Amino acid sequence: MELVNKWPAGLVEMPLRYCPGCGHGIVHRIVGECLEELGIRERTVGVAPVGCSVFADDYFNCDMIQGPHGRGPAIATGIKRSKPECIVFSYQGDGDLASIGMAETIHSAARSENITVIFINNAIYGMTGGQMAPTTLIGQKASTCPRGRDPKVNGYPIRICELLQSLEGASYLERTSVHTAANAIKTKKAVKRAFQNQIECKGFSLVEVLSMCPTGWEATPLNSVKYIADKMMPLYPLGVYRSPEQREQKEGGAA
Amino acid sequence: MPEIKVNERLCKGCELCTSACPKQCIAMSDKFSTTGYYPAMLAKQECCIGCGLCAQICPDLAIEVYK
Amino acid sequence: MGEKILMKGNEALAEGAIRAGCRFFSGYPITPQNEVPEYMSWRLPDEGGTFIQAESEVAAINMIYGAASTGMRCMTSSSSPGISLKQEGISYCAGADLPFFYANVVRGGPGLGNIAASQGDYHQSVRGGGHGDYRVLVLAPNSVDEMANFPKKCYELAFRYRMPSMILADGILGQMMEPVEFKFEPVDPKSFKEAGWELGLAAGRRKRIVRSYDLREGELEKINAARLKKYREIEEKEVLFEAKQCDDAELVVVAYGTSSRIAAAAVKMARDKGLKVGLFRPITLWPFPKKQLAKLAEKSRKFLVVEMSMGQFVDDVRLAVCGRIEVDLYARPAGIPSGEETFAAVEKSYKSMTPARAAAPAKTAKPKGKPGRPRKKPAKKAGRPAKKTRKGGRR
Amino acid sequence: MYQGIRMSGFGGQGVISAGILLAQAGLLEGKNVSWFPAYGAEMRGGTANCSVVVADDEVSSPIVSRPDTAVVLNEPSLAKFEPMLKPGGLLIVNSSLVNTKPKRTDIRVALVPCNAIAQELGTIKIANMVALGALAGLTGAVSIEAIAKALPKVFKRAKPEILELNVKALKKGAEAKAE
Repeated sequence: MELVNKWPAGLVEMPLRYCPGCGHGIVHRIVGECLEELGIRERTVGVAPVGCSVFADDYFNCDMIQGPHGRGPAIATGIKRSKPECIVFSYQGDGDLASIGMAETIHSAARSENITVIFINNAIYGMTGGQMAPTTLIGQKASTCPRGRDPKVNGYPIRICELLQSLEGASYLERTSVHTAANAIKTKKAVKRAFQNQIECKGFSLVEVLSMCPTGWEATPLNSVKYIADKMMPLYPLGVYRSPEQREQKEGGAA
Repeated sequence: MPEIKVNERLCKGCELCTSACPKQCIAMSDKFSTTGYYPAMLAKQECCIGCGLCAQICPDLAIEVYK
Repeated sequence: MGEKILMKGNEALAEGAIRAGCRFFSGYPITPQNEVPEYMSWRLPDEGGTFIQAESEVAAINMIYGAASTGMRCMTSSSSPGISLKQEGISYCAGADLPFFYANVVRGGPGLGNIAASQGDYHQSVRGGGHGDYRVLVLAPNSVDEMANFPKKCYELAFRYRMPSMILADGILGQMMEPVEFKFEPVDPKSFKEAGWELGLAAGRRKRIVRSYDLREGELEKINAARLKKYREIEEKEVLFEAKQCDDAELVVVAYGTSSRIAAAAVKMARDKGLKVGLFRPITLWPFPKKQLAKLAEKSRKFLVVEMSMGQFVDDVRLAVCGRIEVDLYARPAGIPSGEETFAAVEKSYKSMTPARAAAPAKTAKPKGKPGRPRKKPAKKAGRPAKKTRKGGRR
Repeated sequence: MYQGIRMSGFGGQGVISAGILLAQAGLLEGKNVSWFPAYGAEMRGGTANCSVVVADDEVSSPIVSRPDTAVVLNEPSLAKFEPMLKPGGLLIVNSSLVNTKPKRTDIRVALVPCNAIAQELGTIKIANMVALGALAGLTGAVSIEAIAKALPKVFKRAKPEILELNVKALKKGAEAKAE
């Protein structure tokens, strides 16, 4: 009998402080495994956001910096341009990346900054207590839209992959989910590819991960998993939105 | 025979592993752990095939898979 | 009115603002002030008002700049890092002489700090906060009841003087529950009259401009000079403070907000032990009760400032007394002192006082401390305990 | 009279709402009250606690760092709050879930099987009310009648039969004795 899933070297061995059933832990494990398997752990610098995953600076077993809300890609830019030999990733939630940090998100993609962005989309603000996020679904209740998101008052949800798709600078964009084991395995492939692209200097990579927030959704973890399948995935279809291959083809075709 | 071990110090009783197990051999304990949750446990050892899907979905890295 | 209800500080603040006529709120989530936007999100639509969760603090404050320019009673709230982001917009509002009201539910800092209570944003609040030469009216409540009743005062002052006003609270005042009594009838926004600067429907009148700049040579200084005159008037007329047992006090504890209620407990303990200690609590932090403190400095022998920061508030107290009296400091940067700890500080400060004026009245005592001479001398002669503690402290 | 109280348990055991109820009851009796939650970063799970002060005088700090009374509904809370108690203070322990015995000899201890009593009454959801009843009975900080009156003010949408069940739990808790 042999242990087949050792604690990933890319993750510090300590209990995670996230709520029961929260998707952050799954993505943390995936990133931690990728850092180990790609052999980049000792030259990686991670940027932790503001929000629940502010704790990421404790958890990832590499150099970490924690920055102001939404500014992750700008900080990552500064690190990457100063130390191009480092692998730099920014780990962000939906409030951080798609609300206050939207400008940094778009412009780092437009500059085709050679960084990797891990974007957790759970359609809610977790740490501050379940407020509406830019990705909150129409009709979804949140503590600042207690009657459900009404497009007349709160506008419409933002689809980040679709939005960034139009940017030439975005090299690799994929949306995945962690609501089932099979999807978690696919997410790992995507995250690995996003790091691989950076190793190969292919420019801006972003993986959007649909993730559960049972606390913010006021649901059990098992119902949260169902919520992703039934409600989130129709609005946020999984798949590759841009890839370096597509870009190379296009550029080749144009020339 | 393959088996899993649940680290009670890490498990928060979210039950996601029970839904991931293709053989339905994981159940929740009826006793509080020291951290205040009802942890998962391998209820039927003989049926575990060591597929590791429970560990793939576990948000707390609480499941060790032995094969 | 009348009935006392149990309310959380943040909710009392939001309800108080609505009752004072607020019909526009824009904000962005940050702990520990989240109950303010949450409360506004369901309560304001019921009153025909607007609630917007902005995409960032920068956007939220510029929504306020827009709403305020129409004469709307508007409000935003945040906590330390979020208020920092709003400073540019607040400076614009001050530069365009726009009235609005905001609240800072202060948390620990600098940087992301923590989400517990602190008074670390004192300097930022009372010195304007953003770039340029301006002031903001600052009220510092010390109870949930005041959180509920101060917004009305803030709006009155803001509109009277056409400038931003703020409530400087902290995580404790925001998160705690206490009995609240709204001491005013709800204000009907329909009763507000235009003052003549508001943007909007221009039919039948000349166009108006709201701006914070003037590039013509020498003109900006004139505008700022007029603003300075206004600030002087406010300093003359609008100071609010509370003084308890200060008349016979030899030591006066000076504190504001949450630390003032903890200081009050320490003062009570001191009085129970027969120590002549009083409490002075500024309610307006700008305008600061300089004159009142200066006057008090003539009667008492020593001040002790208690603050939940490194020693920011103490600067204003020392400026007010201009070296006329010794001002001790009990600083708890991002810490929350207990009544007992504060009393220990009071006792230490009391026992290290220079010889009693009662024995040697103030006037005869003065010549001893000639200018240029070290002030320590009188302390050396009689204040034995003081000598010990001071020496120990220096080393 | 001054009672500084710390109530603590797992998130979901109802210590936060029991604390609000206590403050509301104190207010109804014309006392000065405050309630303050420990608001951590994690939204769910782990240990939750709150401070309540019921006093004749004005409340200074709402954070009770040296409690007169501590109510501990789970094991981790005992480790945290037993050392903080004032000498002579009262420790109310939910003996259904807490197996460890308190160590201090300079305090009074009431071992109350809150979960077992609540279960007997119909649901363990009211274990917090059993504990609150014990607190009221042993300290006299507020009366059971005042808590009963506060119930509909705090649980605005609760059905009358649920409120009644809560009162039963309060009364049962009030029978607790301390050593």
